[in-house]
Order: sequence, then structure tokens, then C-alpha cells
Amino acid sequence: MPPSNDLKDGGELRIIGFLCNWCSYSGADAAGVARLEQPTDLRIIRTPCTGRIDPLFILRALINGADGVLVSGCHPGDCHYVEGNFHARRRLETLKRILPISGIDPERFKYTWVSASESGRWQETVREFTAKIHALGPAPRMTDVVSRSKDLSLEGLLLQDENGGA
Amino acid sequence: MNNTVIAYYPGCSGKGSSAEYDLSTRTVLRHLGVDALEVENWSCCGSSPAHAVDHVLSAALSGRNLARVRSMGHDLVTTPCPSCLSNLKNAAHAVRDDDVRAKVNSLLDEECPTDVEAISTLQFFLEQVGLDTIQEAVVNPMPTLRVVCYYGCLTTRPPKLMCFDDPENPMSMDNILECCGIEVIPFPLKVDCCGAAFGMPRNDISSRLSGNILNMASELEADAVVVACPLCQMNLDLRQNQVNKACGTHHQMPIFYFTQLMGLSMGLSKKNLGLSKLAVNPEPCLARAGVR
Amino acid sequence: MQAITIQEQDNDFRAEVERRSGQSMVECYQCGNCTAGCPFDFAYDLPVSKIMRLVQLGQREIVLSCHSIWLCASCKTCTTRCPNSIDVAKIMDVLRHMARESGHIKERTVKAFEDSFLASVKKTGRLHEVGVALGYEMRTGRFLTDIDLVQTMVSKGKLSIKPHSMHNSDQVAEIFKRFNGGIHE
Amino acid sequence: MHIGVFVCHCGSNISGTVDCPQTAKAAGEFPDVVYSTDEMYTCSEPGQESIIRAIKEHNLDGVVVASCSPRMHEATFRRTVERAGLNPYMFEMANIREHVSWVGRDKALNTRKAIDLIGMAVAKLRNGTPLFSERFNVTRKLMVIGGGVAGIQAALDAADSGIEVVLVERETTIGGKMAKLDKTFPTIDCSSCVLGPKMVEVAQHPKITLYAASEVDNVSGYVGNFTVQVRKRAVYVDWDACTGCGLCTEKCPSRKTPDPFNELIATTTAINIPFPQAIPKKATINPDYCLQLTKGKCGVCAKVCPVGCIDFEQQDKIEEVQVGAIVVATGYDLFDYSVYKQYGAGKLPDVITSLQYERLLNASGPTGGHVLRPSDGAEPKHVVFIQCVGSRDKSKGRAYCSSFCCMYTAKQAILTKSHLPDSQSYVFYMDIRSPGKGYDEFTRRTQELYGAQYIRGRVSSIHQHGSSLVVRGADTLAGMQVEIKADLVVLAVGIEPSRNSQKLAATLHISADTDGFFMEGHPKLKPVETNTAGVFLAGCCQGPRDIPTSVSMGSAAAAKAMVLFSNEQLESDPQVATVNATRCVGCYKCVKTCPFGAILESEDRWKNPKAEVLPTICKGCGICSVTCPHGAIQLNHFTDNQLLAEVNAICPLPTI
Ligand SMILES: Cc1cc2nc3c(=O)[nH]c(=O)nc-3n(C[C@H](O)[C@H](O)[C@H](O)COP(=O)(O)OP(=O)(O)OC[C@H]3O[C@@H](n4cnc5c(N)ncnc54)[C@H](O)[C@@H]3O)c2cc1C
Ligand SMILES: Cc1cc2nc3c(=O)[nH]c(=O)nc-3n(C[C@H](O)[C@H](O)[C@H](O)COP(=O)(O)OP(=O)(O)OC[C@H]3O[C@@H](n4cnc5c(N)ncnc54)[C@H](O)[C@@H]3O)c2cc1C
Ligand code: SF4
Ligand code: SF4
Ligand code: SF4
Ligand code: SF4
Ligand code: SF4
Ligand code: SF4
Ligand code: SF4
Ligand code: SF4
Repeated sequence: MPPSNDLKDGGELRIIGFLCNWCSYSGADAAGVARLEQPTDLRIIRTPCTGRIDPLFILRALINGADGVLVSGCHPGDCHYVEGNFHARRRLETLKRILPISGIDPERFKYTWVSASESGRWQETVREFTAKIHALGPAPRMTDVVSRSKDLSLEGLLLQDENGGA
Repeated sequence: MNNTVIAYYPGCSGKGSSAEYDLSTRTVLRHLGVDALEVENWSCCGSSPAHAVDHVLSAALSGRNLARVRSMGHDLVTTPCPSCLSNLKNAAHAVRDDDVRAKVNSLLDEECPTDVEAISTLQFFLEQVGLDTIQEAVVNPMPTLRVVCYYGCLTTRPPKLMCFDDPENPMSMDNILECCGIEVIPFPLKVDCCGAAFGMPRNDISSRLSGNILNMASELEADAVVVACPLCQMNLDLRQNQVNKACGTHHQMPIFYFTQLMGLSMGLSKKNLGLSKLAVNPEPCLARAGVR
Repeated sequence: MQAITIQEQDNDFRAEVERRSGQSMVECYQCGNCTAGCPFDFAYDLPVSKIMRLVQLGQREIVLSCHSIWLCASCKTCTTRCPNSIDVAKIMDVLRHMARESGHIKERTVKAFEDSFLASVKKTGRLHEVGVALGYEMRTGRFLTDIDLVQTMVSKGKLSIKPHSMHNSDQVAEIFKRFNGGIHE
Repeated sequence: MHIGVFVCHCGSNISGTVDCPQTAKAAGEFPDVVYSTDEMYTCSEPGQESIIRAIKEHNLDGVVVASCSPRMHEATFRRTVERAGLNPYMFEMANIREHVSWVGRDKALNTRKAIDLIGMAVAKLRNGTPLFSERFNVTRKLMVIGGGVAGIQAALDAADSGIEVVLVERETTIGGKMAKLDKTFPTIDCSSCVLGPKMVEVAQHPKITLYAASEVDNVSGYVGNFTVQVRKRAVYVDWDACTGCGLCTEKCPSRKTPDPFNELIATTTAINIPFPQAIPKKATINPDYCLQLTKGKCGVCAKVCPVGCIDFEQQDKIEEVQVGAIVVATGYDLFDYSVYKQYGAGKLPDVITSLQYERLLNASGPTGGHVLRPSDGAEPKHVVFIQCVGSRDKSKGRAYCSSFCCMYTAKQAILTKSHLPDSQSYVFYMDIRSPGKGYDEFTRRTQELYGAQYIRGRVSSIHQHGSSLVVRGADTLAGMQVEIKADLVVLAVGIEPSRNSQKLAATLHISADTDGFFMEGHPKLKPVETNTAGVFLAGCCQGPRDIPTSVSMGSAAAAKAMVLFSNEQLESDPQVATVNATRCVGCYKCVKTCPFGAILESEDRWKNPKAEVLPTICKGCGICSVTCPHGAIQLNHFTDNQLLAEVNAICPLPTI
């Protein structure tokens, strides 16, 4: 394993971003093209749509020790797949309600909408979220959270909410 | 409609300049089996001067009356006067906001309730008594009486607050009077303001606006104007001579409250409808319409 | 005509109007519909849509010292027809409150009428029409106002020299006292 | 697995703030990485060659390129690895330019971030599988829905290029709104002189099949292979036989039938041909007004028809049509202004809509082109036009501008002057929107040459006063209330999507914007495409458009269909959902969630319920994957395992 996994010694925290391909990932690209300086903590995972983002990915990241998770997609009504971001919104709202039960500070998770042209907005988002996570400091060890999440069967909770269908 | 009891807020003018509105409203309600129970120890709503001075003061003056209604065990109050209604509704609406409620309550001896609603007696006639019941009670239709209905500005406005009838083309009075066998002519100025608020301080303004309404009514060859508002009535009836003087006209246009014509069509006595209290004598017009 | 220096506009004024009325001034796109329907426009010195514009431009002095805000009858025609659903009448109300507070009284008779009306309510709990008229005449010195009406009203039994009775009228007086005590903002 | 990693310098674009050699070295330590190197320009000819060489030399079965955004060069490198014999989906990119070197200033931190991103790409690749696209045939036939000027243009352009076209029109004639107009801005040429020949061409074109009085009931299939069910409404006349002679319409006694072609300001007969130039020129019976169909007695038309084509028993017919692409051109309807009670709510006879006015101006309209007002048939002298009625009015739920009403109002003011030289026109406007070649000059001419008086302000109310209409408005420039005693008031009513558009959008799996207009693929770069492959848009169904733009869009949509049809076969994107039948319990939650109807309620060999994805319809959004309670439906190339591997690469599971 390369040493880079120990992020904390550079003063960086572990922040994971889940971005939809069409709007926010392009927006982040556009911010790069415009050389809009951002903190370096964020690592971005590309998905086709925010509707592809399973809340369990986020939960897993936080349980595994991520200090923050940022989700960003197309503005409501702008989804490349018509309604993917509405599904995402509903699922992520549920996640927000469930995080405190599992002992995770919900402040460590944020979702937002950034379009492909909003490079400035993306820069702001990254700056603000990174600053917030730094203000919260490194996440506490999640050992007890892991066991608790099993007790509560969080996965069941999340899935239940989804059962409403489209 | 047997022996329904409603809380009833007459408003100050009901005890003075619009005594005949109060009287005829109660008479017709009673005839239709509704007991109008006067709100105990009510006070003035502050009318337009109060909200022209301060919204919290205005809400507090009406809030006190809402509290009176609540203490009678009622959650609905009716009033014949659109200006009072507007204030009662405004207060009932405003106190749903926590901040405003705190401010209002700080002016009052008691808590302003949040669950009392206010509607006009006009709305009560239309929605709770119903056109069918009204029609059944008509014994004396007046098909030769041609009237226009003038609603004024406040009966339906602002629509978000009043939630009654159409703000641009209200039809509630038209429909009730047609039920009473009276010919109602469509009136284009039915929601134009008559300027009543300025009757005393700026009579020049109110005379001009009231003049427009009287002119249009006589151009349409109406026998009378029918209103549901004491302020409109006072402006058009009591001040008709002032209007004539200011506009150089010679109107002798009777201005009825709709409840008076309802009562006449139901064969109720003129005395109990306060017809003699109208400033412009309605008798010639009623005689032509065949009302004894 | 005076020139407005745009950078010197009083944004606090605009913000205060927005806060007290709960309306957003930017939404007004100056279509003029409020002016078009205002029954009092003929008596106004500033048409209501211009007042909206001048508030947008933060022109406190011009707005608070106009006559129009005293002549608005709250008929709500403007509010009902504004394509942006702005409660224009409420803004007019708020401007009159602000004019009162800052001593910009452009229609003395209107203010006198409002004052006598409220004084009457404060005194007796209910409106006493004779009381209002007398109070108004005292305040304005316009002694024969509506004297022609008095005769008719008396003959129709609509005018009582004594106020209509209610008990606990002091409760109402209390409301006014607390109000004057400045409990509200 | 044997993975190769290639770290790109991009000149100094990346290497300026990322230590590329060190990054490559660190990447070599990730599991399964057998080769790693750094390159100056990976996408250049020599850069690609070195990848191909490394694949062969090191026997690589997976490649990671750490360079720019995958949105830039993913396709390039997929082709590169494919040339070396690898499956193109055994390739991942780490975006170390847009997301690292260009946004971070600290070289050490950037380098660490670049290494992490490569670690994530390697982890994802290790969980990836080869994917294969399918090739399928294309039906080279185009359906155009809506026969307004936009649809006509699309149909003619496509047909002229040799493509079979099916044109489906809801009304009994094509032509849309343009057929009702008198003259058109900005040239004031006769509308039917321009449109008429095109309509005839549609009727005569050997490649065009016209279904009038028809609607699309259902659409299934996918790009290149749509199956469309077209409902041919009963018209009670055998159109194959009808010659359009019009004898029936002369004799029909039911003369009080409302005439929608004349915008209801005139009446017609129960059996009618909407106008002389109608295409198809066939008679139709309005069943609500036909005495035979409502009361069972009359049958006059059947008696007089020389070819005996009246058929009172006719029923709707459904026909199935196979097409490869669809152009939607369903146009617009007018806003119902009766919500404006202060304008008389449709009850004042002399307050009319702009389109009704077009009929009054039109020589083939009910007044023969004489402007006579509806109430008493008199010539109006003072004509008031009110713009933005039902447009730019948030309180009526219509925040948008209808875009062409400023222009047609100016046109109508000019035409009023030429019809009635003694008349005076007044136009109430908020802004004059005339952005087009010659457009602003046109609105200036309206005022300077034709004397129309423009008044900036809205109108508050209109009421009848004697035989005139009192229009009360404001002139905000003068800062005053104004009143006009008018003889006729014309409302420039706004437009809204054609009725039932919402249903059509659902049928076609395309989306609509908040105002109900169909949504384009991209507002700038895909203005006539939709997000459903093979479905294109033209004209006002996408938003308010005047005739020149509607026609351009018709041509553009046809061109897009031709591009599609230039391929013998199409290739499907394999990044679609697949169902793991052993895990699927057949709950069909995914079926309900898929926005594109790409999942079928199917069965396996033993009749157990199972979900089945139609790969050609699936758009690869992955919404279903998250919905499935059993992880049974997975989106290829973005599977749970692949995405979780990325998460684990940055945040390894803590050891408890
Ligand atoms: C009063 C007025 C005057 C105008 N004057 C001018 C002018 O002078 N110059 C100018 O450039 N523009 C003018 N316009 C604008 C012009 O009308 C439009 O730009 C043009 O008509 C748009 O064409 P379209 O084909 O998109 O829509 P439409 O003309 O609306 O055609 C749509 C067609 O689709 C059919 N349809 C709808 N739904 C379905 C369905 N579900 N299935 C099958 N068929 C369906 C309709 O029946 C119709 O035939 C004017 C508009 C108005 C209202
Ligand atoms: C300040 C500004 C901001 C704008 N913002 C927007 C916006 O936000 N959104 C929007 O939609 N539009 C915007 N526009 C409009 C937009 O720029 C144009 O719509 C668009 O660029 C037009 O593209 P074009 O290809 O027609 O012309 P151009 O972009 O002008 O391209 C023409 C090309 O042809 C070349 N060329 C010219 N003559 C010859 C010749 N004889 N031989 C060979 N080549 C030749 C030129 O060099 C040029 O590369 C903006 C315009 C300006 C001025
Ligand atoms: S009607 Fe509304 S938008 Fe129009 S000018 Fe008045 S306040 Fe502004
Ligand atoms: S509320 Fe006031 S400003 Fe508005 S229309 Fe009425 S009088 Fe004019
Ligand atoms: S692959 Fe991307 S990063 Fe590398 S040289 Fe090409 S453009 Fe630059
Ligand atoms: S008479 Fe017969 S052929 Fe002639 S138009 Fe009528 S239906 Fe057609
Ligand atoms: S049968 Fe119907 S369509 Fe035919 S002539 Fe009679 S009424 Fe007209
Ligand atoms: S085009 Fe002109 S008239 Fe039409 S909505 Fe836009 S601004 Fe109003
Ligand atoms: S949701 Fe999952 S289990 Fe249910 S039918 Fe779809 S694939 Fe099968
Ligand atoms: S990936 Fe999207 S389009 Fe494909 S089947 Fe799943 S939900 Fe439907």
C-alpha cells in the first residue's frame, strides 16, 4: 500500500465526492479549465446520475472513516435522465434523517446541485464544504458505529423508504 | 336551517349610520331560522384608520373581538360589514405567525385565539343558508324592479385573504337577488372603489368616485343600487346630495342593502327592514315595482 | 426635475419597506397595472407604480413626503391585479406608517380623521360618529364638515349624541395605551 | 490481472503541479499493476502507440490513463486499447488535470491526490468486466407528429432526401396555426400563398403518407425501431372515396356547428371541409352536431354525395406503423384568457383574441376580410391591442414570454390601418421584443408610417359603456393613468403547449420543462434533439417560436433524422443495466422506477417472475440499481462492486 492512504499528516481530511456525469462532474471540469483554485482534500467518484448513488455508498464511506461526503448533481428539473435527481433527493433526505441514529454527525454529509456551467458555484461549494469539515475536525473512530449500524439494520431502513417506487 | 345559532358582530356602524343594515340582516336571518347572537361586549375593529396607523394595533383591536367570540364557545363569527370582516380576517390570519401573535397578545388582556374564523353574512346566506332555502321563502317576487349590485372593493379583496366569490366579477349578491325574483342588470363597476374612507377628510375625492357609480347605474336605467357594505351605502345614499352638488348631477337613486330587498321579497314588514332609514326615499321606486 | 444620484440611494429604506410589508420590491417590473387600476390615481401626486419604483431606488424623502400614500384607500385593486402578486396596498400602508412615524404629514385632514377616529374608539371602545366628527373639526378647524348630513341622520334616528354603550371600554383603552407604550416595533 | 498505468504530463499542464514520475512510481505499487510509466502527451500519436506497445509487451488486460477529464478523451483511449486487442471497457481514467493540477497549488498535496485517484481507478478496473455492444438494424422511415409549418417542413425535407415519411395530424387538415393567419411578419406576405404550395406538396409527395384526424396512441421500441400505434378517428366519411366536391356541405341543414378553424367566431355545417385549401381536402362530420348521429334523422349528405362515401357507422381505427425516428411538431394552443375577469372573461363580444382577429382580417375568413366587430357588425375606428395577456404574468402561472406576440401585434396594427384607413390603433406593451432580422425596423414602421400609438403599460380593466369599451390602463412613461374608448379590443394572448402534450411526452419518454414545453437535449448544442435517442423536436412544441425559426427547426430535425438513417446499423451502448436472475425475486420495483420503461416484467424458464432489461431502451442511469432490494439489477461499468471499490480505495474498512 502506498503511504498516501494516511491523509491526515498533510493536514488534509478525507472527503469523498459523488458527482453525476452530466452536470456536476462537468461543472467541476469547467472549474478546472477556469483554474478556479480549490482545497485538495476532495476525491471525486463519477456516476452517470445522482439516481445511481446508493445511500449505502455514502454510509459505507462514513463508516469506513471518511470525514465528509459531498454529493452533487443536476438541478431539479434538469436531470439528464428526467427524474434521477428526484429519486436521489428523496433517498438522500432519508439518509440525512438516519445518520444521527447511527451516531454520524449529519453535518459531515451534504448534497447540492451544480450545473455544468456553474464552475464558480462548484469552487464555492468545495471551499465551503472543505472548510466545514475542517471545522468539525477528523471524524471519530467509527468502531462502535459499525456495530450499531448492524443493530439498527440501517440498510433495511433506507430500503424501506425507497419502496414507494418512482 | 332550524334554529341555527351564529355569533354575530354588528360593527359600530350597525349601531349608528347603518342601523337598517343590522336590523334587516337580523330580521331576515330570524325569518330563515337563524339566531344571530351578538358577540358579547364587542368593541370597535378600528376600521381603516387602525391599519393605516399600524398593523399590530389593528390586529389587536380585532383580536380582542376574536377572543370574545372564543369565550362564547364559537369558532365562527359573521359580520355584515366588509370593513370589519377584512379586519377580523386580517387579525385571524396575522396571529398565525408566532412573532405577530406575540406582539398582538402583548397589547391585549387575553390571548388572541388562532382558531376563530370570520365570514360575511353575505357568504353565510349564500353558503350556509343556500339559494334553495332563500328561494323557498320568497312570496313577493319583484320582476319589474331593475337593480344593479355594487360590491365595492373590500367584499372580495384581496382574494387571498377573503377567499370568497370572484374578485373581479363577484356574483353572490346578483345570485341571491335573482333568487328573490328581482331583475339584476350586469354592472361593470361592481368592484370599483367608492372612496368611502375619505368621505369626511377628502369629500372631493369620494364624491367623484361615488359619482361614477351613480352615473353608470342611471345610464343603465337601474331603479336602485344594492349594496352589502355600510361604508358604500353611506357614501352613495347619505352623501348623494354632496355628490350631486360636486358633480352637477341630480340623482335620486335609492341605495338598498341586499338584506332589505331579500326581506321585501319574503313579505317581511318594511319597519323591520328599516326602509324608512334610507336617506334617498325608496318608496316611489318600490311603488313602481308593485311593493305596497 | 431633480436628479437622483444612484449610488446614494437609501438601501435601508428599501429593506425596511420590504421587512415591514413582507413584500419583495425587485419583483416589481414596472408594468403599471397598479396605477392603471387605482381609483385614486387622479388625486395622487405620485402614481402608485412610480412609488414602487422610487422605493426600489431607495428614495426615502421623495416617497415619504408624497400625498399619495395618505390618499390610498386600501381598496386593494392593485394587489388583486399585480401580475407579480405583490401586495401593493400593504406597501402603501407601510409607507404611511413610516411617514407618520417620521413626521411627514402631507394630508393633515386625513391624519386628523384617522386620529379622531381612533381617539373616539380609545375613549368609548366603540366608534362614536358624533365624537369623530367633533374631534375632526377640532383638529382641523373645519367646523361645518358634514353638517348637512347631521340633520338627515338625526331625523332617521341614526345619530346618537351619546356613545353606544359597552362595558369594559377601558380594556380597549388599555390596548391603545400599551400600543403607545411602544411595545411593538 | 495485469494492469498498466500511464501518467500524463500534458506538457506542463499536469507536471507543473504534480510530480508525474513519482506518481507513476507510486502507482506501480497498487495491486495487479504490473507496469507504470509517465508520458509527455498520452493522447498524441506516439503516446497512444506506447500504450499499444505496453499492452502487447506486458500482456496487459487492463489500462488506466491518469490525465485529463474522461469527458475529454475517454472515447479516444477506448479506441486505442481496442486497437491493441483489449476490450474497450477494460479501461479507466483518473482525472488528474481538471480535478487536480488545475485546481490545486501545492505540488506535494496534488501528487498525493493524483496517486489516490489512480488507486481508485485501479480498484474500479479490478472489479470491471469486458462489455460488448450489440449492432442492430434501422428502419429508415420517419414519423412526424403534428402538421403545422414546422412538421410540414420536416416531412418535406426528409422525404426529399428519399426517406419514407408518415405525417400524423390531429385535425382534419394540416397547416396548423399558419393556415389561419392572414399575412405574416416581417414581410407582410400572404400566409396561405407561402404555406399553400407546401401543403399541396405534402399531399402529392410519393414518399409521404398523411394520417389526418389521427393521433399517436402508443409508442414502443427504441431508436431505429419504434412501433407506433396511430388512432385514425372516425370521420364518418370514407376518405378514400371522398372527392372533396363539397356538395354535402352545401346541403347539410345543421348550420350552427361551431367552427374551430375560424376560432369560433363563425359557424359551419356539421359535415364540413375546414377551408378551401385544406389538405387532405375531405369532408368530416362533427358527430356532436350531426342530426343523423344525434337524433337519428337526416341523412341528407348521404343522399347528395355523388360517390356515396358517407358512413355513419364508421369507428376509430388503430394502425401500427414501424419507424426509425420521430419528429414531434405539435405546436401550441392559445392561453385561455377568460381567467382575466377584468377583461370581460370572454363575455364582452368586442374583446377578441389575436387569432380571431387574424380570421377577421383574412380574405377567406367569415367576414371576407372586412374588419367588422362581432357585436354589431360595425367597422371599428379605435382599435386597442393589449400585449402580454397570459404571458409574463406570474400571478397567472405564466412567467414566460410568448416571444412572437409583440411582432404579430405590430403586424396587426399595420393591417388594421390598411383595411381601415380612418382607424387609429393603440398598443399597450411592457417591452417591445423584436430581436430578428428586420424585426425592430418593422415595429418602428408600425409607429412611424402607420401611426399606431404605443403606450407603455398594462391594462387594468375593460368594461362596456354603451357601444364602446372603456379600456383603463397606464402610461408608465408619462406616469399617468390613461383611458381609451375603444370599438374593438384585440388581446395578444400568450401561448401554451398544445393540449395533451403531457400525455404525448409520457408516451414518447421525453421530458417537458416546467411550462410544459418539450425539453431539448441541450439548450445550446442540441436544440432539436431530446434525451431520448431518435426523437426530435421542431417548432412551438419546444417553446414559443415564430415561423422562420419553426421552419429552421423543422429542417434541422429532418437533418438529424437523416444523420441517423445514414447508418445501416446502429451500435448499442453496453453501459446498461443487467439483471442477475439468481438474485432477482421478481418484485418489479425496478420496473416501476425506470423512467424510460426499459425493464419488462418477465419470467424465467420455470415461470418465476424476473425482471428483464431491454438494452436498447436502457439509458444507463442506474436508478434501478439503487431501487433493487437485492442488488440484482446492476448497471454495467458502474456496478455496486466497482463504486464501492473506489470508496474502499480511499477509505479502507477499519479493522475492528
Ligand atoms: C395571432 C397570431 C399571429 C401570428 N403571426 C405570425 C406571423 O405573422 N409571422 C410569424 O412568423 N409567426 C406568426 N405567428 C406564430 C406562428 O403561428 C407559429 O410560429 C407557427 O404556427 C408555429 O408552427 P408549429 O408547426 O410549431 O405549430 P402549429 O402551427 O401549432 O402546428 C402544430 C400542428 O400539430 C397538430 N397537433 C398538435 N398536437 C398533436 C398531436 N398530439 N397529434 C397530432 N397532431 C397534433 C396541430 O393540430 C397543428 O396542426 C402568429 C401566431 C399567432 C397566434
Ligand atoms: C459579448 C457576447 C456575448 C455573447 N453571449 C452569448 C451567450 O451567452 N449565449 C448565446 O447563446 N450567445 C451569445 N452570444 C452570441 C454568440 O456569440 C453567437 O450566437 C455565436 O457565436 C454565433 O456563431 P457563428 O458560428 O454563427 O459565428 P462566429 O462565432 O462569428 O463564427 C464565425 C467563424 O467564421 C470565421 N470566418 C469569418 N469569415 C470567414 C471567411 N471569409 N473564411 C473563413 N472563415 C471565416 C470566423 O473567423 C469565425 O471563426 C454572445 C455574443 C457576444 C458578442
Ligand atoms: S402592478 Fe405590480 S409589477 Fe406592476 S408596477 Fe404595480 S407593483 Fe409593479
Ligand atoms: S389600494 Fe391604494 S394604491 Fe392600491 S389601487 Fe387602491 S387606492 Fe390605489
Ligand atoms: S491525454 Fe489529456 S492530459 Fe494528456 S496530453 Fe492529452 S489532453 Fe493533455
Ligand atoms: S359530397 Fe361526398 S365526395 Fe363530396 S365532399 Fe361530401 S363526402 Fe366528399
Ligand atoms: S346527416 Fe348530419 S352531416 Fe349529414 S347533412 Fe344531415 S346533419 Fe349534416
Ligand atoms: S412577445 Fe411581446 S407581447 Fe408577447 S409575451 Fe413577449 S413581450 Fe409580451
Ligand atoms: S427490483 Fe431487483 S429483485 Fe425486484 S424485480 Fe427488479 S431486479 Fe428483480
Ligand atoms: S439503468 Fe436506468 S434506464 Fe436502464 S433500466 Fe435501469 S433505470 Fe432504466
